[in-house]
Amino acid sequence: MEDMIKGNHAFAEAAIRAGATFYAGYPITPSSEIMEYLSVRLPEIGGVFIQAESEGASMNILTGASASGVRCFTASSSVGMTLKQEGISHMADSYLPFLAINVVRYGTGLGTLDTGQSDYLRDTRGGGSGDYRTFVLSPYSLQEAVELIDRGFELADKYGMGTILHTEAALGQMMEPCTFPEMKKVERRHGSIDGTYSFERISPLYRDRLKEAIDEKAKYDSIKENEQMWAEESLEDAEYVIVAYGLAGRSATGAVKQLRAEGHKVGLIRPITLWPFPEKAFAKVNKDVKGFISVEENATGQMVEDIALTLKKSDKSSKPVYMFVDAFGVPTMKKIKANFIRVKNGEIKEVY
Amino acid sequence: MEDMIKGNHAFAEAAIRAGATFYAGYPITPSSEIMEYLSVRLPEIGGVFIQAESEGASMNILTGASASGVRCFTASSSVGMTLKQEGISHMADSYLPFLAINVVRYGTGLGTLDTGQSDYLRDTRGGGSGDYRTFVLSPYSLQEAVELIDRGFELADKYGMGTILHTEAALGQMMEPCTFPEMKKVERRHGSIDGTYSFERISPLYRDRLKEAIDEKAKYDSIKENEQMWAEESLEDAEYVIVAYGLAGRSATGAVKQLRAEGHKVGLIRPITLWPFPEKAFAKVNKDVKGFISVEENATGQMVEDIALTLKKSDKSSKPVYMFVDAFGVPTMKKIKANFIRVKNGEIKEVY
Amino acid sequence: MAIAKKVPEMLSKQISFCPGCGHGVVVRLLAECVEELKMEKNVIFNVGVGCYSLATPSIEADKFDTLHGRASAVATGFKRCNPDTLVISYQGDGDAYSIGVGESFSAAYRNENITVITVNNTNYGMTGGQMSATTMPGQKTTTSPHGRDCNTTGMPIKFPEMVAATFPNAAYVARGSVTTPKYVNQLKKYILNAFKAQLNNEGYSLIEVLSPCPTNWKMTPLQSLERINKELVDYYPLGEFKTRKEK
Amino acid sequence: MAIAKKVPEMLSKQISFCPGCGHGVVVRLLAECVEELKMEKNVIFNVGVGCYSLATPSIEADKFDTLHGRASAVATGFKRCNPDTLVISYQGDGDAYSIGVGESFSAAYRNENITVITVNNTNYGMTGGQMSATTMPGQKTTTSPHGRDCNTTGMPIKFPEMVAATFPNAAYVARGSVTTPKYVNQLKKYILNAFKAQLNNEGYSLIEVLSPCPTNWKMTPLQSLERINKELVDYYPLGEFKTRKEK
Amino acid sequence: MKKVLIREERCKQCGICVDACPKNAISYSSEINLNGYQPVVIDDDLCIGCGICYTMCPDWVFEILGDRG
Amino acid sequence: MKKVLIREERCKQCGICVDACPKNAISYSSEINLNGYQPVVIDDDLCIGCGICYTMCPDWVFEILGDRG
Amino acid sequence: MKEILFAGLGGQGILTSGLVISQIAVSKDLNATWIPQYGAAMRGGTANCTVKFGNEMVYNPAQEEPDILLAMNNPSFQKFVGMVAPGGTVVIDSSLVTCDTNVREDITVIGVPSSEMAIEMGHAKGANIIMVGVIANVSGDITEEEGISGMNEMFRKKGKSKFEEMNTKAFKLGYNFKK
Amino acid sequence: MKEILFAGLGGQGILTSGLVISQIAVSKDLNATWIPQYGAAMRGGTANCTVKFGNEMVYNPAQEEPDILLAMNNPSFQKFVGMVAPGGTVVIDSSLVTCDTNVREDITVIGVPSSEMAIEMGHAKGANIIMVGVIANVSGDITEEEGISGMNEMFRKKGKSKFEEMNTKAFKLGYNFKK
Ligand SMILES: Cc1ncc(C[n+]2csc(CCOP(=O)(O)OP(=O)(O)O)c2C)c(N)n1
Ligand SMILES: Cc1ncc(C[n+]2csc(CCOP(=O)(O)OP(=O)(O)O)c2C)c(N)n1
Ligand code: SF4
Ligand code: SF4
Ligand code: SF4
Ligand code: SF4
Ligand code: SF4
Ligand code: SF4
Ligand SMILES: [Mg+2]
Ligand SMILES: [Mg+2]
Repeated sequence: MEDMIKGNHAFAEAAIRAGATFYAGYPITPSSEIMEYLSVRLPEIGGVFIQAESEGASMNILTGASASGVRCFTASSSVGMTLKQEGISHMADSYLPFLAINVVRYGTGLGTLDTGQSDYLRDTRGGGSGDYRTFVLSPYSLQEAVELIDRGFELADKYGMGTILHTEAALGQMMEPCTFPEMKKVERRHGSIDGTYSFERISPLYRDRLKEAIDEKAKYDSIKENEQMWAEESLEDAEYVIVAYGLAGRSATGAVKQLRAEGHKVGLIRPITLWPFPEKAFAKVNKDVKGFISVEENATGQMVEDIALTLKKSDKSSKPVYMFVDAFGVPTMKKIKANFIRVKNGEIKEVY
Repeated sequence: MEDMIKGNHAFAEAAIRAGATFYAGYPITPSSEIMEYLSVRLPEIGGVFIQAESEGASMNILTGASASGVRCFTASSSVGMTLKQEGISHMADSYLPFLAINVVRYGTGLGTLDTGQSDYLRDTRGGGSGDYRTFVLSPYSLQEAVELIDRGFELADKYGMGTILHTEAALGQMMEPCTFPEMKKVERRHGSIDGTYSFERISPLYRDRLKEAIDEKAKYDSIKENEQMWAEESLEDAEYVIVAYGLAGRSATGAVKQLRAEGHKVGLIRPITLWPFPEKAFAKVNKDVKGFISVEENATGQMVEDIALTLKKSDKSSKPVYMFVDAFGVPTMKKIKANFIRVKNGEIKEVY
Repeated sequence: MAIAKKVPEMLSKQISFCPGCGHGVVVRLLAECVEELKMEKNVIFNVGVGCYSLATPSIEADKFDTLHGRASAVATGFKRCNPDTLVISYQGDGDAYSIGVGESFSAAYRNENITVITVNNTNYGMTGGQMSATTMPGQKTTTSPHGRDCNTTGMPIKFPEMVAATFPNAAYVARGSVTTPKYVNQLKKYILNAFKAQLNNEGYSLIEVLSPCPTNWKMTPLQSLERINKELVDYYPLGEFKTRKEK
Repeated sequence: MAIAKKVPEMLSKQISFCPGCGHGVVVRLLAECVEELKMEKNVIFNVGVGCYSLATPSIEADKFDTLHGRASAVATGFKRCNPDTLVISYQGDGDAYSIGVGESFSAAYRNENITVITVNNTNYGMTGGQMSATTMPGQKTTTSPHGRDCNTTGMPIKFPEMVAATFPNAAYVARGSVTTPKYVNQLKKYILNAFKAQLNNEGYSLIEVLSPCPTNWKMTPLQSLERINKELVDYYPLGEFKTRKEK
Repeated sequence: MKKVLIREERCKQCGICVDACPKNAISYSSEINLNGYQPVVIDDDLCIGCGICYTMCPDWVFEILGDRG
Repeated sequence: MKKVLIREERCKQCGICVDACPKNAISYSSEINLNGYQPVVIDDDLCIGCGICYTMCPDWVFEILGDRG
Repeated sequence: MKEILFAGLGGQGILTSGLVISQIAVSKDLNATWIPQYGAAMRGGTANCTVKFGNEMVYNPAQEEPDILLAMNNPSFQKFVGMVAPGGTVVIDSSLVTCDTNVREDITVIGVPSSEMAIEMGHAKGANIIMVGVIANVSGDITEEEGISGMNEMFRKKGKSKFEEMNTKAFKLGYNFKK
Repeated sequence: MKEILFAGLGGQGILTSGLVISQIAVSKDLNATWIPQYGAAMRGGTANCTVKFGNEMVYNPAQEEPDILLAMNNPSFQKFVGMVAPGGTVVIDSSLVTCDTNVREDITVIGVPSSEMAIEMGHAKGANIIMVGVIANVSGDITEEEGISGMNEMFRKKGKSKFEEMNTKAFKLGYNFKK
């Protein structure tokens, strides 16, 4: 039997178990417990813990660690993640893997301390310059977070790019039991910078950008093809499909179960990879579906764009997409259900 | 008869003519001539010119100026704009108007010096945290840039939000003649901070975020309804519509003219507001249109998402969207035409 | 009967710091000095992010909440647009010396005609007492659980000393404390000096204040004051590092 | 016949700076010192963004191009992961003292065991000669067209002096020049000192180099050297500001 | 005679004034204020109106009566 | 006797070595190298192999023959 | 599934009460979540947390409609009593909750003078543990033994077993409190 | 619409040549654009710019298929000759372009020893202006008077009229150069 553990502590421990030995970060509510935990834990395993002067610096410190081939990570929250965008895009351009945990807090600019999902578009499209992408993984429970952190490191290494664990204040702050895997030992990545000049790094000034553009696109296409992850409920006969991720997805899972029990033909897609977006899940949905409902913890609706884009390129291009956004806070099952009924009754206009 | 003038100089002069009296920035190729010009010009008109220690600082200096009610602006390029995202989102959250000129250079991270359009998604969705938007205006000529800079300031003031003039290295560096309006005198905005405590600013800790979320969404919806700008060619009978902005849009304008002359039923939508995206232009397109072609200067296709989203919510949701991206550089008319022919011949698969 | 000592008008609302927190004294002193200089209607309180963010609702004067660490940059914008207004940049050790060290350093370097008040409570109060650039050697915080190890994290920073030594044109630099009546009165004089320097266009002024954070120090308010008087002032000497040139 | 003075092996390719640019000398000296210490296969050249970015293709050793201003942070990552490797952070005055001043300051503050070389050519060479934090009073640049006005932009920064005065544990701090044979030889000694300090785990070392930028100064190479010798060294004195403690 | 005004609702019972008062004139009330603290009370007989409590209180509880200076 | 090797293709005709040579042994060739510069030539009779040209040249043009030191 | 809301002043140990209940549930192999309040009020003031447990997975871990409310002061009672599920129970510290608690017909209010009881038993800081006992009983899902062993094991693992005896006593007091 | 590519070494004044041509076109009320090269080579090395002008708006201002190429050194000739439109013209500085220029049948190559001519006329830095004259003539759109007045006005506005006489002479030399 496992003990209750706080989300942020679980994230930190999961990264340690996944073989990460290097952390640099800067405190910010509601993610600070990650680094507080690591300030004890990393020295125990002989790893490196650096409290940097800022989020930006911590990302650049990570750049040196990742270029050295060391499994490394950072964590922050929304406005703090904004400051990491410069480093994230530079690491993307340098093909350097990393894991960054965004314990999202609701709001623009400084934001609030409330739980929310208002960084979806930024994290899936990238807040830095250029065409890069990172993996964006979103857990709905601590157990799933533990697994996704391991998976996130592996994906990052496999494709030479970054992974964002995109989670919410509420998951970072809540407690529930979870199981950790054994400690993994990870070697320094091959072909990394260690002073021995084992390979020649081409200067950014002389890289073949056209070839890289083509390669990047191909790589992203192959990731879209191969790395989608999601959970689903009752898609085969669904008249409506609710789409929600993270804790909204968890609440929606319960809502869908209850609605089914009440006789409603409703299904659920819970994206686990926000990028690549789980388009394949939508292909499994019953052709006669009447519509999709995006449930999000933000002000304007963000993931709804990916739902609409997915449908646009499928045989369901004419299916309406509805949206239920409630600014911040985990949407209650009650509200999700009520909203579903309103959609079903034609009381809500589609957004796409 | 007007003289040849360099794009960056024209942008700077246009801002001065529009009544801006405050600039803070940090040099970066290919935008530096803007601040070089202003280092001469602003003192001449009694304005303030600050070379800040960084792009981030310059955006925060602007925050103080805008909160003081002064018409203010900054300029940078891609990676430099990344560093302004923190300030941009904070100004958005503080309802502070500003103009930021992004002379886009191609690429991720540090990027290159090549001209490109790889910041579309970042600039239209915001690279900071939260649900905010800024106006994103993209000119295809220096004359249009001059006009959009004035318009950008006015829109920013009207809605209490930011405007990004999203242009390209090539437009900043090229020369062509253009006409400037007379100098405009702009008063300090009403209800600004000037030390007299003329109004009470509510602390971010005590704002009614739920109400604001609803208000913001309504404001954005009303902007989408009222402030779309675009140019178009021959949409009524078009079999295919090319969509391109900025210099790609300019090149496409020529390509479409030539294709028409060659007997092809092709139309053009050239978005001028990238946000709000000119959805209304698409409504004007012939119902029997066979497809849309997005022409962009980037690696993976970015605006294509907005085209697909626009179609998804229209009666053209089943119309295919094709894409022609060539990484960096202004796409030649020749290539645009060749690509159109390939689409027409069914040699290219749609992306949406 | 007249009132000899009166909480400034602009502070008519209660403040929500922890019991014994030093921020309350600093805010009051700033307001007192603004009042004495009759600048109540010509002042901008520009505030960084830290526990002092809780103070802005209680200050009835022009005020602005900046991003974390950026207050000195924002203050620059305010001052350049309002050259005759008293611009105060209120920050913490975390805000001013870590994430904002670039902005703090550069405002001093440009010799911006603003007054920066940095409340040094040797940790990040608001976020739960993490180590800051001023955390003392051996001090336990939530990110230096075994006590600060200066071999890997550096020695605590003395920013006022640095400014005084590095920026020849800076107008006024001092460090005060809120731990005894004498120190409080002395701090008030420092603040008045800094404000006068600014109003006289003499350039950048900076005052660091040693201030207790009983909550995160896990001490009673009185123990906190004692810690400052016994431990901190040795490392962070009080006094003026740069006095006004008579003008 | 033997070769008495030989361009280091790792610099086998031509370098593409402007004629007379001082960066070439600095890069060569670094490589010479690396070679003398036999660290060719145990060194990381970590390079900021400025004209020196043009040098990495010519350096045949482990190297990394960072973002503008972030080199000292990236170097921190390298050093912590490669504690026995010589980590050199090559930066310019723009890179290290303006956009990167937070990272530069904080690496010094943490006393990272790295060697930072800052090439001070009193402007932003790469982007066309804009004013930097080291531009001299009255110096004309593309953003100080009438000559630098220190009343609004501040006095040029003396970073090495600041580091020496502010960070008690810093291992070694000096300023050199490439303008005469004597200075070049002296600079080489400084670099060797810094490298030895790092290899001996003594902590942070910093060397600023006064270096000509004939192109943006709009001078001939010889005039540029003369400008440094006549004008700059008075303001930016050469020498060691912090010498190694004998260990 | 009253020399000091007290805004009880603001007191957080931090004890700083109690310690600082040169005349030991300050103690705690047995009442509890809205924030759950027992606010200070002053013994007017002991109090000399020196103002030290005003100077030291972080919660703007006191005002000192009398002429300025 | 040759005391100095020159990689002509690297010379950018900056003039620094010409000025620094204590023996005025350096002048420019009349040929133009690939970069469009007239590279340096050394008058072996004047040259004393002091290495100052090596020390000062920013473009890694010279190598000095002889034993180290 | 049970949803319990614990609310009170900062120093009253309310978050710990919730955690103990959730850990007891876990020790019974139930699913459980614990989630603290969010918001702007960081310094002092009120605190609350929501605990949910049951056989099924806990879907929404956040506060939805509490079956049981523990209110340790007046503001907490007033703020949250309206949210309690019809038929639910409100446990109040009757030494501290002095306002009118007769505000809803469809809920049961149980007054427990836990602060006084704690002082009486010589464990002044133990009011929150007394309340854990009360809640464990009221929830109907937890036997006295399960509660005590779950609680003690939790404190033991945290290296805080020195209060074990006191805690056990306090828990029992609460569990067996007769209204 | 005419597209002209000006290419040479950094110091040869190639960007100015292009600018003068574009300004002359503008002075004739034509539409014109001027755009310099981009890329990573910032220090020294080659430079080039593309000028387009005509009655219609200039759509793509960037290099597409030059009608005329001015090549002031070997690398410029070699790099760009293949891009010239069929039937187009290449003007070379025959004092500096020493490579084989007989590489395409469908274009005309005009050799002008502008560097030598410039030295001869005592205005060593005027080779680029001589070439402006040549291009103005070759383009077929610009009369000698239009060229001279457009050019001189441009320099005058920039406050650089002191070379007016020399420039005029150089322009004329180029305009009237007989192959
Ligand atoms: C970009 C960003 N990073 C981190 C934070 C989180 N944060 C808020 S306050 C603070 C520290 C404040 O410390 P200090 O300035 O010393 O103020 P104190 O609370 O100690 O008075 C931090 C890290 C933030 N708000 N924004
Ligand atoms: C974020 C960012 N801002 C601006 C730039 C543009 N930039 C490149 S190099 C440079 C200045 C370099 O100056 P310095 O470090 O002094 O090097 P120098 O070229 O003078 O040797 C600038 C501003 C950039 N690359 N990235
Ligand atoms: S946490 Fe510390 S600094 Fe913040 S209000 Fe409480 S005592 Fe003051
Ligand atoms: S611009 Fe200046 S610093 Fe850059 S390479 Fe040329 S001379 Fe050197
Ligand atoms: S005024 Fe002086 S004597 Fe009176 S209570 Fe206050 S501190 Fe004590
Ligand atoms: S100092 Fe103020 S808050 Fe503290 S006990 Fe005294 S009156 Fe109360
Ligand atoms: S070695 Fe000495 S003498 Fe010979 S050419 Fe070089 S500098 Fe002159
Ligand atoms: S110093 Fe070097 S580059 Fe300069 S002239 Fe002499 S050999 Fe040529
Ligand atoms: Mg602090
Ligand atoms: Mg420089």
